[in-house]
Amino acid sequence: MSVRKGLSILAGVALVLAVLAHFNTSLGIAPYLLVLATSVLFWVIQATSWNILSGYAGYFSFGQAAYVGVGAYSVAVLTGRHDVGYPVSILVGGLLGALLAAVTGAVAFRLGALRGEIFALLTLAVPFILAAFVRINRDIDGGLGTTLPLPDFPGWVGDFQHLIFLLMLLVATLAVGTALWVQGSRLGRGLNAIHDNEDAAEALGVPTFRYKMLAIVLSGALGGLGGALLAVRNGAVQPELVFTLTVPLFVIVMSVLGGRRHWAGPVVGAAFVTVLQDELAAQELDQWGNIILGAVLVLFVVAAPDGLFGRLRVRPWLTVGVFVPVLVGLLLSGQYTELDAILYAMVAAIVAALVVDRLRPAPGAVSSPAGHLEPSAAPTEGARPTEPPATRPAGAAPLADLPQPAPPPVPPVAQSPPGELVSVAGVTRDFGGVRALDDVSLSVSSGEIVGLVGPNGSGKTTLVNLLSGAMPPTRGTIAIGGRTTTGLAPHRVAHTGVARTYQIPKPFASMTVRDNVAMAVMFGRTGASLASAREAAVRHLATVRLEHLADALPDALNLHQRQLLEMARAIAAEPVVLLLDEALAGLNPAEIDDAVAVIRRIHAAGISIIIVEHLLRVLNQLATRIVVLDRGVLIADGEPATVLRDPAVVRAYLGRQRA
Amino acid sequence: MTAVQAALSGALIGGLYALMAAGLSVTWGALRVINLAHFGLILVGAYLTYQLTTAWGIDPVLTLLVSAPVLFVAGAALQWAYDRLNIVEFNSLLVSFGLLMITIELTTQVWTADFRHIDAGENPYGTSAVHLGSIALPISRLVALGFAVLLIGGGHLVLERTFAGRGLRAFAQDRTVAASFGIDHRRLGMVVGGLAGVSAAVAGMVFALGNTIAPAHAYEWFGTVFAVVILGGIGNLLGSLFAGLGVGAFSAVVAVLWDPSYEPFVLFLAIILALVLRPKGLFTRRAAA
Amino acid sequence: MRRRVLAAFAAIVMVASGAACSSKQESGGGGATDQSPIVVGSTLSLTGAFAATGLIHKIAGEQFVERLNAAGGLLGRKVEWTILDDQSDTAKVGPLYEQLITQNKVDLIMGPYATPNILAAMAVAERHGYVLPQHTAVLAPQLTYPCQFPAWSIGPTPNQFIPNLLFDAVATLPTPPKKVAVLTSQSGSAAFVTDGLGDDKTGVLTVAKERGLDVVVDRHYPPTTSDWAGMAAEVRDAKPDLVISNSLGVDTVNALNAMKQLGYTPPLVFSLFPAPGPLLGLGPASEGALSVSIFEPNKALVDKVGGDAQAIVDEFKTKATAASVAFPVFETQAAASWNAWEILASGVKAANSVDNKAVCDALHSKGADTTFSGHLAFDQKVNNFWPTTLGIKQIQNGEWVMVWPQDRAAAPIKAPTS
Amino acid sequence: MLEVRGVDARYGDAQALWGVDLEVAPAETVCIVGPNGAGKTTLVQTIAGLHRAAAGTITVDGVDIAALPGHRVCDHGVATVPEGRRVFGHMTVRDNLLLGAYRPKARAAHRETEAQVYDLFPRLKERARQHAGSLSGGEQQMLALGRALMALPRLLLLDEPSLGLAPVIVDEVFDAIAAVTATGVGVLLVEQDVERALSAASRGYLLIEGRIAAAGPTADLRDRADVRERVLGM
Repeated sequence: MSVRKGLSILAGVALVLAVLAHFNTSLGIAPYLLVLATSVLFWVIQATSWNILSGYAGYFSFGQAAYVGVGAYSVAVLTGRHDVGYPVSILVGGLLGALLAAVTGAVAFRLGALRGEIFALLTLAVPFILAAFVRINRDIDGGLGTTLPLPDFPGWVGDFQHLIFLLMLLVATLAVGTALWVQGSRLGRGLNAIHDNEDAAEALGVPTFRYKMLAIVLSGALGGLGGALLAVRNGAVQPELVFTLTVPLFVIVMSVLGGRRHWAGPVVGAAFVTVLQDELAAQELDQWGNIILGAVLVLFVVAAPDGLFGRLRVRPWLTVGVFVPVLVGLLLSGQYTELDAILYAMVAAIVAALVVDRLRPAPGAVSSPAGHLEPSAAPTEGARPTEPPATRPAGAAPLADLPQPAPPPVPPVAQSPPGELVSVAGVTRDFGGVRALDDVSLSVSSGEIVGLVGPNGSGKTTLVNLLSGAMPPTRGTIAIGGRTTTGLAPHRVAHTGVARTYQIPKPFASMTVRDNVAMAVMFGRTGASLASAREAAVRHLATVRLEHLADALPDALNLHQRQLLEMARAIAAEPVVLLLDEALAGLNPAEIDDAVAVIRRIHAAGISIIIVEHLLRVLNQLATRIVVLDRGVLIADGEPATVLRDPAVVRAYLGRQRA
Repeated sequence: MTAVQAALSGALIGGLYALMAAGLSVTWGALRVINLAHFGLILVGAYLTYQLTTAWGIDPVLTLLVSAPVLFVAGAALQWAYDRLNIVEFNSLLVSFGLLMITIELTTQVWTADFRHIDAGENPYGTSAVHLGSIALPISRLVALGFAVLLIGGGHLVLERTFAGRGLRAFAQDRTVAASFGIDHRRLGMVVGGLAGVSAAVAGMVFALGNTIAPAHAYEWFGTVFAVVILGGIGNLLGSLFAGLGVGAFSAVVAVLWDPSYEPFVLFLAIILALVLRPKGLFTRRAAA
Repeated sequence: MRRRVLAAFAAIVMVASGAACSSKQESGGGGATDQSPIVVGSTLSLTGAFAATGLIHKIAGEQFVERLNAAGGLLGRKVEWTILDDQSDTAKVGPLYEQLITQNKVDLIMGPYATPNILAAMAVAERHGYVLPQHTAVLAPQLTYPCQFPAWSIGPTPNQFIPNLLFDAVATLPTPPKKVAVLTSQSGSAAFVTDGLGDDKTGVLTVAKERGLDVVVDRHYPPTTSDWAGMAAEVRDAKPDLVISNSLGVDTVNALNAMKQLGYTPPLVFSLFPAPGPLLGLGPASEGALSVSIFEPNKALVDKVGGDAQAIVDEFKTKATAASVAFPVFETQAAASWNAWEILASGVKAANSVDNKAVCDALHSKGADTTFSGHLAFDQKVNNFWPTTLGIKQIQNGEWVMVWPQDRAAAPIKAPTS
Repeated sequence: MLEVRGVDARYGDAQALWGVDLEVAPAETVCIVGPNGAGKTTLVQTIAGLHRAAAGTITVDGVDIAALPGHRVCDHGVATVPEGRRVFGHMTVRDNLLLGAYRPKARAAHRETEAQVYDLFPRLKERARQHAGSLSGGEQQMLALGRALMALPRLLLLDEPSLGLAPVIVDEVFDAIAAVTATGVGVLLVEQDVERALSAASRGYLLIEGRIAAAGPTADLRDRADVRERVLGM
């Protein structure tokens, strides 16, 4: 489904809801359903807002209350105290939410280390600070709270409840539409990649900082707008109302319960939790209400750890097939109110989906064998359920026995002028007190394959990290194709034509092999659309002969296949220079020969290569030059044969085994 | 002088923050479970102390003889359940939030939502103090610090010096390899969960010594305790002790020198600053990568 | 796949709405006859932070409804009370009142507990034109809805009234206090007594200065404060004659504890809105502490009120004890609850109808009769706040005793013992 | 000492090992070679108890350990040096070694064993108080070996000991393996550097698609056509 189609369906649904609400009296819809729907929409806004950053990009935030509070207090101060009109103050609420998010993001994302729980604590602190600020500042309300006047609105709207419903619906549609659009856009793909592996994403050319900033600002703006509407709905604002921990806790509960990787997850979660809570409150259960809510939460998270929506989506007909008859049945029985019926039907549908899921796991929902070593040694048979059997040579290891069709040539790269391609001048890199690289100078011309060798800890990987921009040198400069890359963000370095692989493969675990490669095409120098990137991806997969696994998830690949995937992803960025960091480690000789052939094909397409490798047999075959590092110092640079006879190299690196 | 008094009192109450944080920190660090239900255990610990003290006239500190075993079992049972159901990290946050809600409501059923307070007659620690010149060190806070040092220091020694401690640290880093050397993660996890329960019993007891108790308190502890856990470094016991003392003293001094209303403002700004400067926690040793 | 799900969603919406239409028509038929009960709806904080006091209002309200029905109900109809739990969450109050009015179709409503919740309920009441009797909102200037009726009047300008009341009371002591320490919770219902509200900056601080008192400590603390040692140390070192704790709940208890731990007991303490039980639990440390009250079940006061007062007070005690309320005494909170119910009942009787507009008008024109606060007349110019009956109470021999003003006191105010 | 008979292993529906038979005698180094994805690591994990065998028996000195959970297998004298070394980077070198002696029997003798390990790898003694994470790759491999030796194993499972190491270091590692074998320990070696593996071991097994395709003395294996084609790439 295209994003455009999704958006138009969303708009249609919103329109239907608006019409139903407008004519609720004549349609016989209880006014209270409107009230409840308004609550649901508020939580849909907040859960969706949270999900754009925390679900898509994986940056778990505890700070949702900050946006709600800023939005609500914008209305409280401007409308409640300074008689500014509601439309202006609501918009200001959204703007200030965005501004607050931008500041938070600028602090958090500038520092790469503020991830995971550290980011969560940072965001947890923000509402505390804002609440204290409101209480200190008597020009806001000093913590006393502010009451708001009843808004003026045209008569055709209906009564206040219609007004607030329509406003919430508008913002909720905006929020869900934004989430839907983001999910289908480059931004969404990028955020997904950040979620799976931020470093690899950046190295492939994803502007991670900009994307995270965009996500957090969208999240802040939507959260702020929702908070502003909360103030309008409640008619009064106090710090305890908005800057409370229950906001982030419930938002997290809703999004995670619903499912975080899809825009509809938070919508499902918000609707379910809000209706359930409301129903429990209406039953006059006192404490038992919260106990039931807690128990339902525990049960559903245990039963569907990756979110309810995922389970419902796998079996849409089962879901609808249970929901509708139960709903209709309960309503016709006359024993239940509409709300009871809706809730029980929702529960029935969820339980049905979960139970069926337990009995007969749906395809695509294979859980990885938890508690074991990563299944890199997973068998080649099975475990790739999405792959149609016909394309797999039965009973054969995928690589060794493949008939050898002429592999398609790597698309030629726009040849850079011959001459110096990579220039490293006087580069030093310190980690704390340890000098990992000491005044290294190196130059690579186009067309070369340079082997980088040295004992463990000699600085090879550090040099690769400096070349790819993953870290800046302490001193010295690096230039690619005559352009200085020192100080550029890694994705900018990638766009100058540098691609890399990782010693330990870092695939995007939630994407298929094809999409892993498509990411590199999308965010590479040419910046293709997803559709054309997927086509190109298949070509690159063919280069490394992984095309038969295009639909598999990386988890199902063995080590060799993962390393080939790394290479496919790297060449998909259409680099001029490719950095291979121990791309052959752990392969047996037959596989190494296969990988060497791949590397040669890549080189033949005009891509220069710097390869870190311990296997001298391979380097002897491949490299035009060998550079040796020892304890951060460049000790040899030249023809392979010459270098490997150098006594210093033999002493430091080769030992008794000669090439 | 007032500031010195405040800083000292604050640092002492930091012992309570550290006690509350220690159990949360160690289960998070070692077992990868963010156990919000820990706050519920602390609450139950406080109520058990209240109940035993007011009903039977037992010395509040001695109530640990009952509450510590009870909460050991509770903590171990929680860990058993998390492990059985394979619930880690953020899903554990949700599940334990559900359990926290249930715990809070159950304590409300038993003890009502009223504020409960151990009356002066039954609480010899409540209002007495050690006087050093014009500085007074309240006994209840000295108890807090004493238990914090004892429990956290002891825990630290166990982690550093014993085979079980090494086993736990190894398990925290790589459970598969640890298992291959004979570390039974189920049993060790339950022991750790149980000990976290014991720390909750102690924290609850200390809290009940010097404060009124109400079920809603469990939520109020979140901000400070999470700050202490993360500032100290997740899983770092000594770190949580120092972070607890630091947060206590720092907020008390801000309150006296400026105004109590600025305390959360300054404290949480300082926490953000600390995270920006030392994102791995203030008290984490710089381990070479 | 997505398309199918979206289609399913749309289908759900359509079916749900269709079903809603059909079922609605069945239930809409039964109109109210004269024999059907009058339903009053409200939320109370039965769980969460306000639950302790919420329970008191629940018991008092149920007791009132029981007595009312035993005496034949209202307009010859039984009265039913629907209580929903707002979980002490202000955000839930509004939607729950909307639910009561639009779904449960209650005839009348009663206010929830605590100022922020009452403000939230008032917004809904105003939208639907319902009469809102409320027991405990003290932020008088913000309660602007004309059909809101306070049951606990602390006057239209409590920020002026309370300091003056307090200072008048302590001025009668043999050695009136000269140095005061003021601790203020930054919450909606307490801070304005210290600092004033909006443009009116009158409060404890300004009144103290006018009267020539020396404010030696002035500290504001957030409602989330848990460590009182710093403030305690400051108060101790400033040696005030009177500590004014403009606080809620157990703040004063915690502050006094912290002072005690530093080896200090202030000579005289005033606590604005304490939770009644815990302060008594401090034993000798709280002897002589002052607070505000509209009613205490002191014998002198109960006798003065006369009528059913003693029976009401006793019955409440039995019910509250059974519900294991920590401090089962019919004092200010319960009396305010009783007042609120009597306001509602008076209005309905005077209007001879449950039409909210009529009830509101009747209350404006005729006022209400209450057991514990006498006849109330509501002045719309001051947000219906009636002349306050607020007094000062003091802990004497472990019991709260009304001590000021003299004409309503059960005993004279006592000087600090030290 | 080690006898594996008819072992199957599965990941969910997917079968990874099919009726594997092998044995290792004391003081013998046995290698397993085969293409990536053949199931070598699964086999090591199954023997180590980290993956449950779906069928078959695994006996160590006559005791069937196939059904034991991972943490009980080491009680029977089986120690593992996992692929990628996997030392505990945040613990000191000494703590890593002591962890190896976790099980009660090894714990009782940990002082003597520690001294023996330091004799074998003097560099570990120099670095005893350093964090393991700060060691070079070669040193980490020594540590992983030393850690396994602390468990007083009779059978040592080595998974890819040369992975990512400089040739000069690999020499040292294989010298150490030889020294360990000489003390009477049986070694089961999985190694991608097939030449090295075949020269270090006396016997070997060729594992292809989860089945033992060939077995015998390494000198014979080297000459087999399927070994040359499938793993040596000749």
